[in-house]
Amino acid sequence: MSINKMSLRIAGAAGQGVESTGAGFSLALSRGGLNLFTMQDYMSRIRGGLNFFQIRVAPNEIFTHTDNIHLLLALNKEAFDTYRTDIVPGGGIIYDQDMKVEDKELEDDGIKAFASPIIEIAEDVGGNRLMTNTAAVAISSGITGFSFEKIGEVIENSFAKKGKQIVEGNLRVAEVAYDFGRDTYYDQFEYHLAEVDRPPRMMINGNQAFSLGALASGCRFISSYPMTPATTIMEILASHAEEYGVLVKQTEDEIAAMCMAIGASHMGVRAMTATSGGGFSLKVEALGLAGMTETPVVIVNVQRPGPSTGLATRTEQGDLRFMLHASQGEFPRLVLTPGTVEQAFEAGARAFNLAEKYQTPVIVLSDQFLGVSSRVLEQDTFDFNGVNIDRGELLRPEDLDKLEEDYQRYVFTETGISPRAIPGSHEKAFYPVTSDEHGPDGHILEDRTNRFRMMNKRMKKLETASIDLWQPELYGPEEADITFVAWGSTYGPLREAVDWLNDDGSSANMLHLPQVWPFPEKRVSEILSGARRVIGVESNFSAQLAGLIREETGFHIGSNILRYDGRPFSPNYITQCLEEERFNAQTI
Amino acid sequence: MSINKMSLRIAGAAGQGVESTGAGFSLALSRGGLNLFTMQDYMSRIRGGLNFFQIRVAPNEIFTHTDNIHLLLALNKEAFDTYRTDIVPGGGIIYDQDMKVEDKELEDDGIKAFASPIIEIAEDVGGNRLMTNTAAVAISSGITGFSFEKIGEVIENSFAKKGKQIVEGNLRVAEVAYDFGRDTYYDQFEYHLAEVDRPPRMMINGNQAFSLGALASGCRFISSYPMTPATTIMEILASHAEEYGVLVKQTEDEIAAMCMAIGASHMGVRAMTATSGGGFSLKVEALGLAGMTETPVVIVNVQRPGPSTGLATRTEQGDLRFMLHASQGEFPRLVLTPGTVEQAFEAGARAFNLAEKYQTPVIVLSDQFLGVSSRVLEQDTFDFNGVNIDRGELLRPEDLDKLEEDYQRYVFTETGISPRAIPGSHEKAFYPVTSDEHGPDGHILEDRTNRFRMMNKRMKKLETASIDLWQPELYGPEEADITFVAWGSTYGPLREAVDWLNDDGSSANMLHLPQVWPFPEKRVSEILSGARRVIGVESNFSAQLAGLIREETGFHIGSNILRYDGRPFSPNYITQCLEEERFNAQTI
Amino acid sequence: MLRPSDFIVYQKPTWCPGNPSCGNFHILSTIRTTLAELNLAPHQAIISSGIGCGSKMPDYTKINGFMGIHGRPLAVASGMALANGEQVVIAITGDGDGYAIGGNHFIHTMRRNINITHIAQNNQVYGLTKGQYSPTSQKGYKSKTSPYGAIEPPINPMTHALAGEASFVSRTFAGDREHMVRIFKEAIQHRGYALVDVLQPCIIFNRVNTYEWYGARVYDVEEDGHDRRDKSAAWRLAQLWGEKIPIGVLYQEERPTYEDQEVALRNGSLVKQELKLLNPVQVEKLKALFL
Amino acid sequence: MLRPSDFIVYQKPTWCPGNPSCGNFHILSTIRTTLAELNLAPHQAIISSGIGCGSKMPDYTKINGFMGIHGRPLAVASGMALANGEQVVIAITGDGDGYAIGGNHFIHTMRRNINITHIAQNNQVYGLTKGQYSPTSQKGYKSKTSPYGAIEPPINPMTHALAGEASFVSRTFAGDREHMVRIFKEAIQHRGYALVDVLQPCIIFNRVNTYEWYGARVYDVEEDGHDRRDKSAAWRLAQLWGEKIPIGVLYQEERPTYEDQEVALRNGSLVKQELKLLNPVQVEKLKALFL
Ligand SMILES: Cc1ncc(C[n+]2csc(CCOP(=O)(O)OP(=O)(O)O)c2C)c(N)n1
Ligand SMILES: Cc1ncc(C[n+]2csc(CCOP(=O)(O)OP(=O)(O)O)c2C)c(N)n1
Ligand code: SF4
Ligand code: SF4
Ligand SMILES: [Mg+2]
Ligand SMILES: [Mg+2]
Repeated sequence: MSINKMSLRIAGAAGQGVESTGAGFSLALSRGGLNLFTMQDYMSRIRGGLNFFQIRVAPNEIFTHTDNIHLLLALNKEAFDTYRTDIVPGGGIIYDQDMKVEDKELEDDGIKAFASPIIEIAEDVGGNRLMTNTAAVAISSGITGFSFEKIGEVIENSFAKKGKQIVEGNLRVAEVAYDFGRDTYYDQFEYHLAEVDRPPRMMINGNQAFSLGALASGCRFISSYPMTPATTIMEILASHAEEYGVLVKQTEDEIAAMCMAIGASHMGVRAMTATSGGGFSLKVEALGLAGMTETPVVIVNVQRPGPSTGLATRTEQGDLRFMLHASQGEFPRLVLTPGTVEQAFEAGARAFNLAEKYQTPVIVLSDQFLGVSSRVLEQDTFDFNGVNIDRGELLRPEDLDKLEEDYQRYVFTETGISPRAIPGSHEKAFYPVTSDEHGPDGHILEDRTNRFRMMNKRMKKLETASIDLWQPELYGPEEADITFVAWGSTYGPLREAVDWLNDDGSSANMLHLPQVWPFPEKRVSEILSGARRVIGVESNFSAQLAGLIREETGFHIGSNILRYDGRPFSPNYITQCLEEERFNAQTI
Repeated sequence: MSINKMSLRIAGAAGQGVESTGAGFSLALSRGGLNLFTMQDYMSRIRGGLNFFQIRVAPNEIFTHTDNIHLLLALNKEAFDTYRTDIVPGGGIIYDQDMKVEDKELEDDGIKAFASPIIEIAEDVGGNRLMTNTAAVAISSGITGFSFEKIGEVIENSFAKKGKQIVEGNLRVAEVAYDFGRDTYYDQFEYHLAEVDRPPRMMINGNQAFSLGALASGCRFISSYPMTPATTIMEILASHAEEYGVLVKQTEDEIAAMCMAIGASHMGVRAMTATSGGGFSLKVEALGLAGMTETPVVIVNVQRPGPSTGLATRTEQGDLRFMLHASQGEFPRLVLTPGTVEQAFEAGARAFNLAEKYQTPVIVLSDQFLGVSSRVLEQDTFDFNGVNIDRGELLRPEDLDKLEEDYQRYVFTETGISPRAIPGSHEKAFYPVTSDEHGPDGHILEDRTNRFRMMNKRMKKLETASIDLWQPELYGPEEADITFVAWGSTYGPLREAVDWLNDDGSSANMLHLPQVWPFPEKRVSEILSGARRVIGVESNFSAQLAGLIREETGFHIGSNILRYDGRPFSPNYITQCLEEERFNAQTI
Repeated sequence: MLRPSDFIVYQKPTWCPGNPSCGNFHILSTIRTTLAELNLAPHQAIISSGIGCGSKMPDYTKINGFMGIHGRPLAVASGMALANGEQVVIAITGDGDGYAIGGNHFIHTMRRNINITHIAQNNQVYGLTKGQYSPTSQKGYKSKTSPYGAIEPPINPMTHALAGEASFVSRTFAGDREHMVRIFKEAIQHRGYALVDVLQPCIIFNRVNTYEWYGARVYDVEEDGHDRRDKSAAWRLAQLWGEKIPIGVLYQEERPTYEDQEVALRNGSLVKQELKLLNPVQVEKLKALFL
Repeated sequence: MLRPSDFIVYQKPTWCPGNPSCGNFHILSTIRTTLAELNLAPHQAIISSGIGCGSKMPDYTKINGFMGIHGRPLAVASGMALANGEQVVIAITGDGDGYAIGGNHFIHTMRRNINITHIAQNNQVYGLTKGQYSPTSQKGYKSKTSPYGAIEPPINPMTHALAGEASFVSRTFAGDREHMVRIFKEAIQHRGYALVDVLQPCIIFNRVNTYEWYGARVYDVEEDGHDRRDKSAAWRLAQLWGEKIPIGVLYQEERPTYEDQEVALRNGSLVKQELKLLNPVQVEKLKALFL
């Protein structure tokens, strides 16, 4: 018997409500005080195909899913057939009683067959086949013994908009289904879920957390063009447009999105744009414009697998190097690579400060796995009060009053940072800026000495920004036989892999980089040069961070665990690769 | 007294005919059998400002200009004042007699003042102030003692279109001016030019040479959007559109340019596009489309200094890394970095073969310095007959006849290369291709095992292409105290710097890469690991090739001579940096 | 003789089933019918599409297909048509694809009059990305990115096509297969650029512009005796959108295609020209330019 | 009271001098006059321009300027206008800039009716890149990229602006300063997007469309008693290009701007909103969404 330690996978076709069912059930679990990690696997289509939503519950805090599941809720036959092999012995599978399945075989594998009158209950009790999902969730709840009250609450909330009748219908269906599950199968099933009494907590994913961070730090403008898996950032901000005074502009294309954000930021508003690879590609030219004009701007790239359209709804970390070198010529940029929901919030809260302090584009490089996977966090995890709005060297009207000469936008300084006046904020606040090389006053200037100095000035900001680095985290024992190196969303699966290894008597730790540019050379060199064995873990083909590390430190990571099939890492995948020594392009 | 060993700089405002005068004079010199190198320095404006055209003549073959000049033809006062300090003692300066100058000072510096009735001759003899340039060239010719016949010939050719009267007027002006120069100053001037009797040779620059290579290897389609300094490639091809059956399409923007080239290539036509940094940025998304669909396509980036618009008419090598990583995700691409006019031709001749053999985008990374600087070459330098048109694994109708099943576009192979059928070329030649991940038959496929295999297949092509590398050249003695490393247009100035050093008793050689991707790891490692002292020479801020070398080989080049003021390297700049140990961002 | 079923492939459409189902099903079957009726074998035509629900069309059709990137089908198709004038080139875009991100290619391809049939699947919404408003969504349209209702007037493909000198301007409705077949055929047979804006119900995200909604409004302009050569009349019709929505051919003119006027095509299609080394005369001529 | 000379800076125009000189000189002095007459101090207006000869305007004007990248002035200007509704936002594009590479922003900015004055310096050629044909070059126009003459009909900014629902559609001529001043002033005073297409002779590369050429053809539509509220009449005038070229205001309508309708602007300009931490109520509300 195990309590609050299991993974549930809800699987079916797009349009069958996999996502809403998963989201609803996890919300109920979250409200029930459980620790969760949810992840989604879905195809690029609106209906049909095979998708799943997986909820992992654990007594301790968790940062990842794992490959094995304990309970499968199969909404159709394909889901049943495809995923039953992922179920651990002793696990179970819920399916409609009318589905033709070989329950004999299940038994042989030690898997419990929880055939259930899902549709029947929906139709008979609710009078509506659309209530199937309600029935399915409630049965799952009953089988695991989870609180009916919480399920009921979520049902009430989610159907509230549709009117009392629908709410009541669903509740009736839920009740009957719940009872069926509990009465019929609860005793046979060893994985139980039990409410834990604690103050309400937040269930939140990477895109949401980033958006909160952005709101907290004063983002007031987002111009974007929809692109999976980044769209929800714009959508979240849009839903708060009025309340927080955030202007959300869906544009005609990504070029406009980037340029509008630059225009808004130039006028003094904290501005951002969010997209995925293809959209980022279209922003590349204007990225350089921001670099050259020293306009602060935040660009989020929620990665998905390329090249080109690739696997539009899946995950990968294939864009690291692209972020570092996108756009012609050389200019400073900062690249944040948050690995957890907490770091996603922090990235949102940091990015706008960094952009304004260094007057440069800041790229937040996330990915689908981080963007859509939820965790449950204490309410005070995100320190809203601790957010510090630092606009950098921004001239106030009093400062401008004191100016004796014309204001010079790009005056040379020690740090490379030139105090910024917002156009129109004062009668002295006018000046030209240009994408051409320019003199300190912003006017076009081709002089070669000025060019050297301006290049040095701009690039100097990168050095200045190095004092402000978001330093890598060393997770696990200080000293270990294996040091894994990772960035971005690999954090979760790798962290747990490290735990597993240490629990198993090996010794391992993880060096994780939440910021890759400017490169935290000192810290990385220090750790790696002292490490016994170093293994990179990246969700791409070329081991891009490993390459960057070699370029920046000389340290050569010869063994990399790579994944580039569009699916996120799991601790299982990592430990298996390690065991079987499948390094570099030798994938599983 | 020195014969055929000097540099002449023609300087003045845009609109004064600096370029046409320089081009005309160098053509005459070329026809006179001299060895030349010409370079241009001009501002981003149509009229005004200060531009120059520099012609270097030498008895031996030369690959670069140098910083010192022997004769300055100053078309205005600003040119006079700005450039007189670049004149070597014993050199001279030609200017109109009405220009107010301090000839006393010139004398002190050992510079000869060649005040001349330039405008007067044009007006009095030609009756037309527009003939000033003719007068100026002819005076220069007279002062240096160069053949009047050749000058006359060029004048005839270039004014032929304007009618007999204009030709004759110019010839009369030229005669008088020539005589003036010869009679008044020839004896005082020690730098003479004398016709050399040899078969006619070609005077040609990098953009022209590339275009010839492209034509030779069967380029039949170019879609581009104008962008300095790449526009002339499209213009050259346009001027031959009818004769060579090349379709030249000026598009609405660079995105369309790239996409049209992809569309044309998909239909079986050798296709290209040419641009500079900003335009390349706009092609980034479609670059990935070519990578994913395995469509051959050639993209030329004639670099200019960034970021953004930067210095639009100048030179830099700031885009190396950008070329390697542009576009989301990972896919194979080849990057050629020709360093000389000969290599530019070869790049044109190779690129289309490589693109079709490896079914992938090929980037030709040139720059303004290579693109617009001319050299004089023997007529057989470009081996047109030796050009080999290799379309790679292209299925002929006979091959398709034999097919028993439906044709599969992306069949898995050892080399990663799948035989290509041109759509519509046969009744079996139909298939889908997509920017989404796909199966061997080209249909969309999200399966994870297929994804791994398709990624491996595509990336395998990079390995396959490594047997076909354009290997680095080691110039100079096999063993040397200093080994310089360079790519692209740095070839010329660095080659001469190496010569100077060796002539001076030092010992130096140069490793030059005409292709940077796939990276010629073996050869570079071999040379560098055996080198005594290695110094990188690059026209950018970050020493991008040095970084790549460290990433790929582990070899760390700590000292780099860099230039990023928009001006090309010269042997003087390089040797001075070496002498003063100005490495990395410590520029002159 | 080809039959519509000759264009079926094993890949099953991923569009939303239902009753009624996604308008794309009807467009797909209409394309098959059209190809069959025009007797175009799978290798004789090519579809260049973008990214969006409808852009998956080539994945479900036995034909040459190029599913490119979002917004660029017309640019890719232009390259195809210029390279091989013997292929029938069809560009398929969504409304987002063709009129939002692809708007620049839209306005420039029209005036060039390159021989392309442009089928725009206009469902007035972003389908594949789950329901954001599109440039053709009507004012006030609510979606996750316009929770307060869209505040910009929609783009009108018909007026733009007339302003952009398209030589064939038409609209049809996915709920009327017969009408679609007729228009598709005319568009393919038209020499030059032909726009077919297809009103295509998205049954999942667009709950406003449904089969019924369109069905109650559309009427063919021919019924009113419209003369498709009359541009002023076309301009007036183009502006109608409300109680009555005109479908059919609003405008057609005959004028030379881009290909007709392009010097490099005087000897026929580029793909038909043998790819061989330059001959000695050509080489000498080239060299002479630099002597 | 401001004078035109108050907008002079030390940077000297790099345009081609001559007699007549480049049309941009006249546009520059007209902009200075307009700003002075409207009493707009240098910090009260901003020009967003692209890359091209005319786009260097802000370098020669004492004013806020943003010389961005080729084709994007309208997009940058949109961000500016949305962020700070109190600044006068002027977008300056060339014909290549605004109608070729920037075409997509052109068609979408118009319908939004964001408060921007768009001055398009239409010299029917690519000036800064040395004379290639542009999307407004007339058919047959010869240039280095069209040595056999351009084979596509030019884009017509006027018809596109009408199709694109621009609320102010006008044309003027760089050879007529008085006319320019009047139109610039009207355009800036118009609430919403205002197009001013300026016929601007390029004395170096365009030897066809010269001062004389334009001068002999242009006439103000008001002379003919044109009613600028009449869209059909405007459409007819928009198509004229030949012996007679209409200038002046072809069309104007009053309708709410984008800014008028945007919820985030209900409390005024974004830049006027204090940038401060969320208050506890806001934080609680946000958190509650995830509980
Ligand atoms: C450059 C780029 N930006 C955004 C996307 C994401 N995207 C895919 S389809 C789509 C819009 C779909 O709308 P539409 O073109 O109308 O086609 P529909 O799905 O409605 O048929 C978007 C924005 C993308 N694939 N590429
Ligand atoms: C992305 C990009 N593509 C191309 C260019 C090169 N370019 C600079 S100005 C220009 C066109 C100029 O024409 P137009 O916009 O009509 O302005 P004009 O110079 O005629 O005033 C071009 C193509 C560029 N700067 N950026
Ligand atoms: S989302 Fe809409 S357009 Fe897309 S397949 Fe479904 S019904 Fe069709
Ligand atoms: S090239 Fe033409 S548009 Fe440009 S500055 Fe000269 S005259 Fe004016
Ligand atoms: Mg749509
Ligand atoms: Mg122009």
